[in-house]
Amino acid sequence: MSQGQTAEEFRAELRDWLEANCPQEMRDGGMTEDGICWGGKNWVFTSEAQKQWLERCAAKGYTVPTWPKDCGGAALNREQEKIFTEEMGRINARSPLESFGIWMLGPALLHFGTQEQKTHYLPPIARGEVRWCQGYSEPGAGSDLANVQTHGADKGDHWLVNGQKIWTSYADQADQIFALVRTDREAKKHLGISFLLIDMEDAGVETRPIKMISGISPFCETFFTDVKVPKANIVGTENRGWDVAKYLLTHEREMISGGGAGLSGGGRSLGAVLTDTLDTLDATLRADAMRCEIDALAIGLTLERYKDQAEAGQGAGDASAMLKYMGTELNKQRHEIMMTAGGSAALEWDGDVGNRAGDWLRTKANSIEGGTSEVMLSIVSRRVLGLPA
Amino acid sequence: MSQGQTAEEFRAELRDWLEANCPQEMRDGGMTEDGICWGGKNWVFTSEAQKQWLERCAAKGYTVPTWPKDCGGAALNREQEKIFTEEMGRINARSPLESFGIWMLGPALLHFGTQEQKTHYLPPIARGEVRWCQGYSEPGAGSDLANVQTHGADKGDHWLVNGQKIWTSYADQADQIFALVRTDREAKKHLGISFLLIDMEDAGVETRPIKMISGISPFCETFFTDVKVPKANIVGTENRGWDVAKYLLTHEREMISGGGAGLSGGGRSLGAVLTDTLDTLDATLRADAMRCEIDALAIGLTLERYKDQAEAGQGAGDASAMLKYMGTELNKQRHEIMMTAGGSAALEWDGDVGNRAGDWLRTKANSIEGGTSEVMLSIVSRRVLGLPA
Amino acid sequence: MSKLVLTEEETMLADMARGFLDGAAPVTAFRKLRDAGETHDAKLWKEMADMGWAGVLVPEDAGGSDMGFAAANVLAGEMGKTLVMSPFLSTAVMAATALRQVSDARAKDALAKIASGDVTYALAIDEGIKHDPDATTMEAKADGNGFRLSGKKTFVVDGAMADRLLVLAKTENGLTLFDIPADRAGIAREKSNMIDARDAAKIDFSNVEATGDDVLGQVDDAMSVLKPALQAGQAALAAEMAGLTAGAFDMTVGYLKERKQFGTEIGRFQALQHRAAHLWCETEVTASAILNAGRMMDNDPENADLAVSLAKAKATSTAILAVQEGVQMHGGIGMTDAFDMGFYMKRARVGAEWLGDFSYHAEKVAALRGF
Amino acid sequence: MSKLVLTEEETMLADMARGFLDGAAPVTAFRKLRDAGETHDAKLWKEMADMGWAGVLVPEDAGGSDMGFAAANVLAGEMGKTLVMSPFLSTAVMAATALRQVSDARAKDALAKIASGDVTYALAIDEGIKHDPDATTMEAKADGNGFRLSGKKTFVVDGAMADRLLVLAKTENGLTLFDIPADRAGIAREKSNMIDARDAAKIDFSNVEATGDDVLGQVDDAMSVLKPALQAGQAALAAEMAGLTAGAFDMTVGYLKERKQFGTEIGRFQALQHRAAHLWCETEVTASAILNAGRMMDNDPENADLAVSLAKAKATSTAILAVQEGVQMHGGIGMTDAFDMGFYMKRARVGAEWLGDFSYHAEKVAALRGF
Repeated sequence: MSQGQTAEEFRAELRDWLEANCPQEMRDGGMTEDGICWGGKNWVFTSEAQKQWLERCAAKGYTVPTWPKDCGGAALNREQEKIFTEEMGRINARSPLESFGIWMLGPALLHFGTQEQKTHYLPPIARGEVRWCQGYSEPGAGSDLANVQTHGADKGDHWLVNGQKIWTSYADQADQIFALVRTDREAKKHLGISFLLIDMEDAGVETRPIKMISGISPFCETFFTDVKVPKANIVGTENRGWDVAKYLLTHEREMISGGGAGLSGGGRSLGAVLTDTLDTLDATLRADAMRCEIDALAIGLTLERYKDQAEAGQGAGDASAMLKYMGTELNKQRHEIMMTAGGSAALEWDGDVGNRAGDWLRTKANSIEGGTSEVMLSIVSRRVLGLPA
Repeated sequence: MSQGQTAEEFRAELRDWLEANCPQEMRDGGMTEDGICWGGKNWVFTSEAQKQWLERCAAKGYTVPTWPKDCGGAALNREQEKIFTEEMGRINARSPLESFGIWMLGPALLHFGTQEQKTHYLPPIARGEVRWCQGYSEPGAGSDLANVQTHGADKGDHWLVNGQKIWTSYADQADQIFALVRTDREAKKHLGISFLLIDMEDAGVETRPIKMISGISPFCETFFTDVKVPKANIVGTENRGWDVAKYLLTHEREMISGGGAGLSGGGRSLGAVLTDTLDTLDATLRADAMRCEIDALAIGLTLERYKDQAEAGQGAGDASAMLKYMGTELNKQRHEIMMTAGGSAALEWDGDVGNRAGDWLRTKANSIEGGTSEVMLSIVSRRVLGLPA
Repeated sequence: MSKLVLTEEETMLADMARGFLDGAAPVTAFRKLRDAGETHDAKLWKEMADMGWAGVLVPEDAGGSDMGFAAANVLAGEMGKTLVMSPFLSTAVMAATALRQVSDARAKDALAKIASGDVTYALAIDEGIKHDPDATTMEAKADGNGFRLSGKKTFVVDGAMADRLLVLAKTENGLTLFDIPADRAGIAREKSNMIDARDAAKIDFSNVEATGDDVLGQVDDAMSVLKPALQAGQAALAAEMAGLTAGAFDMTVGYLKERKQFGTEIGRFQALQHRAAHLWCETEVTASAILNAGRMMDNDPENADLAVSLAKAKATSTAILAVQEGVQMHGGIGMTDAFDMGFYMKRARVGAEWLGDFSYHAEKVAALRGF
Repeated sequence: MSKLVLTEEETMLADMARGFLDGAAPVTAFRKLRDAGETHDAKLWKEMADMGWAGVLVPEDAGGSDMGFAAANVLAGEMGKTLVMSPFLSTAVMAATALRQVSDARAKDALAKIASGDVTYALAIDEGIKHDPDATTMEAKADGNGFRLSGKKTFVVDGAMADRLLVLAKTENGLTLFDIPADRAGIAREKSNMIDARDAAKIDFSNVEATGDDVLGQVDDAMSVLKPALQAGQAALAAEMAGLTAGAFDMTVGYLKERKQFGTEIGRFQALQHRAAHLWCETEVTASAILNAGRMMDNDPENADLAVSLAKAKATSTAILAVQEGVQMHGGIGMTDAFDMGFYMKRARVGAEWLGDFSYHAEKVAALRGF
């Protein structure tokens, strides 16, 4: 695909490529927990097709289609990205790779990283060779993310890091962690934090999964004991890591808002999902499903609108809190409705309607992780509406 | 009816009396704004039947069935009162008399008044001869009811009252007003207020109706300019009027919570009201109606439960805030649903479905007057749940 | 598909409209009309026509500005903010869209008169208390070369003042849409006393004559003309309600910042903050649905059904929430007639009902989404 | 009708139950059973039987304590608070109520065994994913003097451990209820892996023999026996859910008072205060509905339908709200398996579904209220 290509030329070429390269088994749209390819050194492909699909996409830059080419992407513009999403959706293709590297660290490095950091860290992410996790929250801090106690003592060429993180998603399977570390204890809360990159195999890094109510352990506690982190492993400026974190939180919000509910890319109608298991829907269930469907469509359009605005140079800024709040609350509601429609079959772990209960319980974390709904509403209240704090 | 009567004897006797004495025209259950008899010196009966019904009930003490006999009541106990409500409901009888004297001043005098005050003020209320209104709120104070600026200067045998009240219901038609007046400007906010009884015909009392969004003017502004109020006209102790007001607010809450929604005494099913005008209800409308009906029944039972508890000596106390909040929010919702069911006919003032729009707009004040829903929730939060202020 | 951002032209149009309406038609102007019992401001409508608003959907060769549906929605939104009373929706949006479906000289002439502001229209569609064009029972009996119309229509918005009526009636093999003058013999109009203080009428048709020329489009095929018109109206009404929501919301947030109680601004109370923030989120989401409806109608009108019903349903629920919160957060003052919030609440209720209520459009969304 | 206040006896019963359960069956006991994969605590059930709980609805002449439905609800409520695992609902409430409808020696004997804690029961009613006894398709074919039962039942609560089953099946002219031992030839039970860690089973009946003596009540007339039993179960389940709600709510309010963030107790944040207060209001209103259901069943069982469906519907919506708020207000910790709130959320979901969900009972309320 060349810069001079028209949209329709791009679409035709892409369609041909997908037809030739996307394995049949990867055309089930599977975005269940089991269908996702997370990549990383320890990754075990669930099938040869999954491996092939990742490799072929990575070669074209299609795991991170909007990233620059020297960072492993395909440098698609917004219009091409829309076409890419549409064409992937048309054949129901699975995403070739998902990861915190793609969602979180990538955007941070693209914005704050040096050119050297970009070309060093991003291509392995794009190829699914290195899996990252996020180290923000700490025990007891909850929504107060800037309340960072993990400390990095300045030792000249490195920081000596001690402390503990919690809710580090899949830390037990990750190769690297990006973490907020307090590097100046004298400064004000938000001004003494640095954004550091740490290898999970470094001496002194330990991790322990946390079992959740859904029965799985997507989160861990991660402990740092005298871990040496080279000075080069910082993103952005020393003690200004909060800027990076804030920027990333915005990304995370948009991701969580749409991801779970399958809002971008024309997710399946809730009503259609319900009528899979029930012949008729009672008035209250049908009414709930209609309201939820209306909200899902409107929120999905809002995600699109914000992306279009971003391309037009208007960042979402604090309004991303709205996306996060609305998307996650909707997703919780959607799963409540699906549980009701699933009846007694949904009350079993891995019953006749799959792991519906596990998925339902998983959604309860949506409005907590990445900033609670209450924090999102406070952000809107103060920063968007200008109400007094 | 004698003290020794059994419940069934009382019921039989009452049924006979109602059969003989309740005029046919008064058996339409009419609790619309037009059907209510408010009494007072200026009252114009809408029919001879209305007058007869009031007089006959007053003679038996049935306008205030639970009040003592020397105060104009029938001294019914809780069991008899339930039977009274049931039998009135059975023949769909209108209430013979409604007034702020019955709802508000009566309970206050029965609790805080001297024996002389009780026998002086209460019988005329019971007979519908004197109509009272309430002077609590002041301009700008809003929910902060204790923020009383209306001042009573001590002049030995009387107070000289100056100031302004707002939201004085039907003050333009009332004969007397019970008002909160600041009688000690030095004391703390809640400790310098007295509860005074003032004649609306006194020199210096003026009143002006406020037109509401529903098109009617049930409220007024009331102005006091050098009004002389005799020292005898105080309920309770000087400067402790807030105790009386608080006690009355509890009564008001219970009244507002149940009154509008017709919750006590088996109000008509919302669904049945809706199917008067629509053959079938859409899923969302039917679901809303079902939820509202369930809440109405449960809140109605809660009113009953609290009355039963009161008889057993357990006052509702701060929990009355719950009744007020739940009842008024329900009533607003109920009228939203009725507006939807009324379609375009409900969008006209006095259209084919009566004054449904006016009633709907009137309900919007329910969650503001007598303490807003927000104040009610704060009361529950602090005083019932003990959350920190 | 075009992007879900306002174009530069649309932003300019909105700014221009706001500037004009703040001067010519603020809420105080609405109050004056209401107090005087007036339901139409002829001078204002003429000015709007001069600015090209009456002809927003009229082709340029018929003297219109032909700005498209998204632009019409922008104008409707700005009018909504200050409760502007005008025949914009019935005439400039719905009648014009209906007439555009027909390419004959008569229709072109009618469009020209709409664009110039010389003729106003009302749609006489509904007969029962709920919007339901398919349930039409009014008959247009064949009579020689023409028809005789008999029956009753209700909730005809702008029906008391309109010069012409688009009337939906049953003919032998379907429904037919007639375009007739409102003063034709046999038509009796009774103005309803509406809570939003606007024009709506009950209209009685008693053996009213209509010729074949009065038929708009084809006999027995009203919907190919009427359906696009109703969709345009539904989307513009959704936009108006979003404007109304914005108006009520701005008043409310302003009040939260300024009103003091218990010694502090009430906007400092977190419970109110979160409710206001939630409401703002709903308005943002609603805005997307409305923008999308305009884009779909302009670019892919055949497939705009879902977008339009989504917009109307979402705008309705958001507006109802906004006025409820508006009144409650203002407390007693919000309940008084002297304060404007009540106007917003009443208009929101009428807007919620007109051209299909929440349930009506939610059912359409459900059907289009397969349940 | 009796008053809507707890009697002195009921208050004492509640206090006594609380005292016992806090010692014998706190949530930690539930966790232990869950971790061990156990779904029944035989020792605990024996102790409950000794206290008269297993016989709460068994007549005194059959060795029961015969305390009535309101008392059964009190016990269910206390069990709900600490998520007590027991066959109380299936055996002591539903099976006992069914058996009481039949006055023969066999039923009396069965009741005595329930009261003594020697026999447990499960109700094999539902076949589809939603509660719907009327939709029973399982057949009991006449075979000589008896029947042959074939078909599948699902969501049979306590079905894996119960000694006996009450089985609903189609006979020639209606539905019939059978009371048979769970180990009879042809019965295959498969324990389901339930989210609330309790006993529920899928049961396959393959040509299972049943004699005329196994019929509970009359052939073709299951409902006169089953309906009161289901009602008793629905009311007691509503009471259990209200108890569960209270348990979750108390944890949540406690957390609001103790947990600090941004330098202060989170219970100081007004938005959380108002949500907690609203939830408390809902629990109060729910309590009235449950008390009323008990009173109606004890005093006017023929007319208890509305009261029971009201209680189950309201208890369901309140419990769902309570656990949602419980998890959200606890934040991340509330999502961990190590914390108890998740147990409440999962049990609330199962309680919501069992014996008719919100919609099921809302439809019943609507029907009884004329719409």
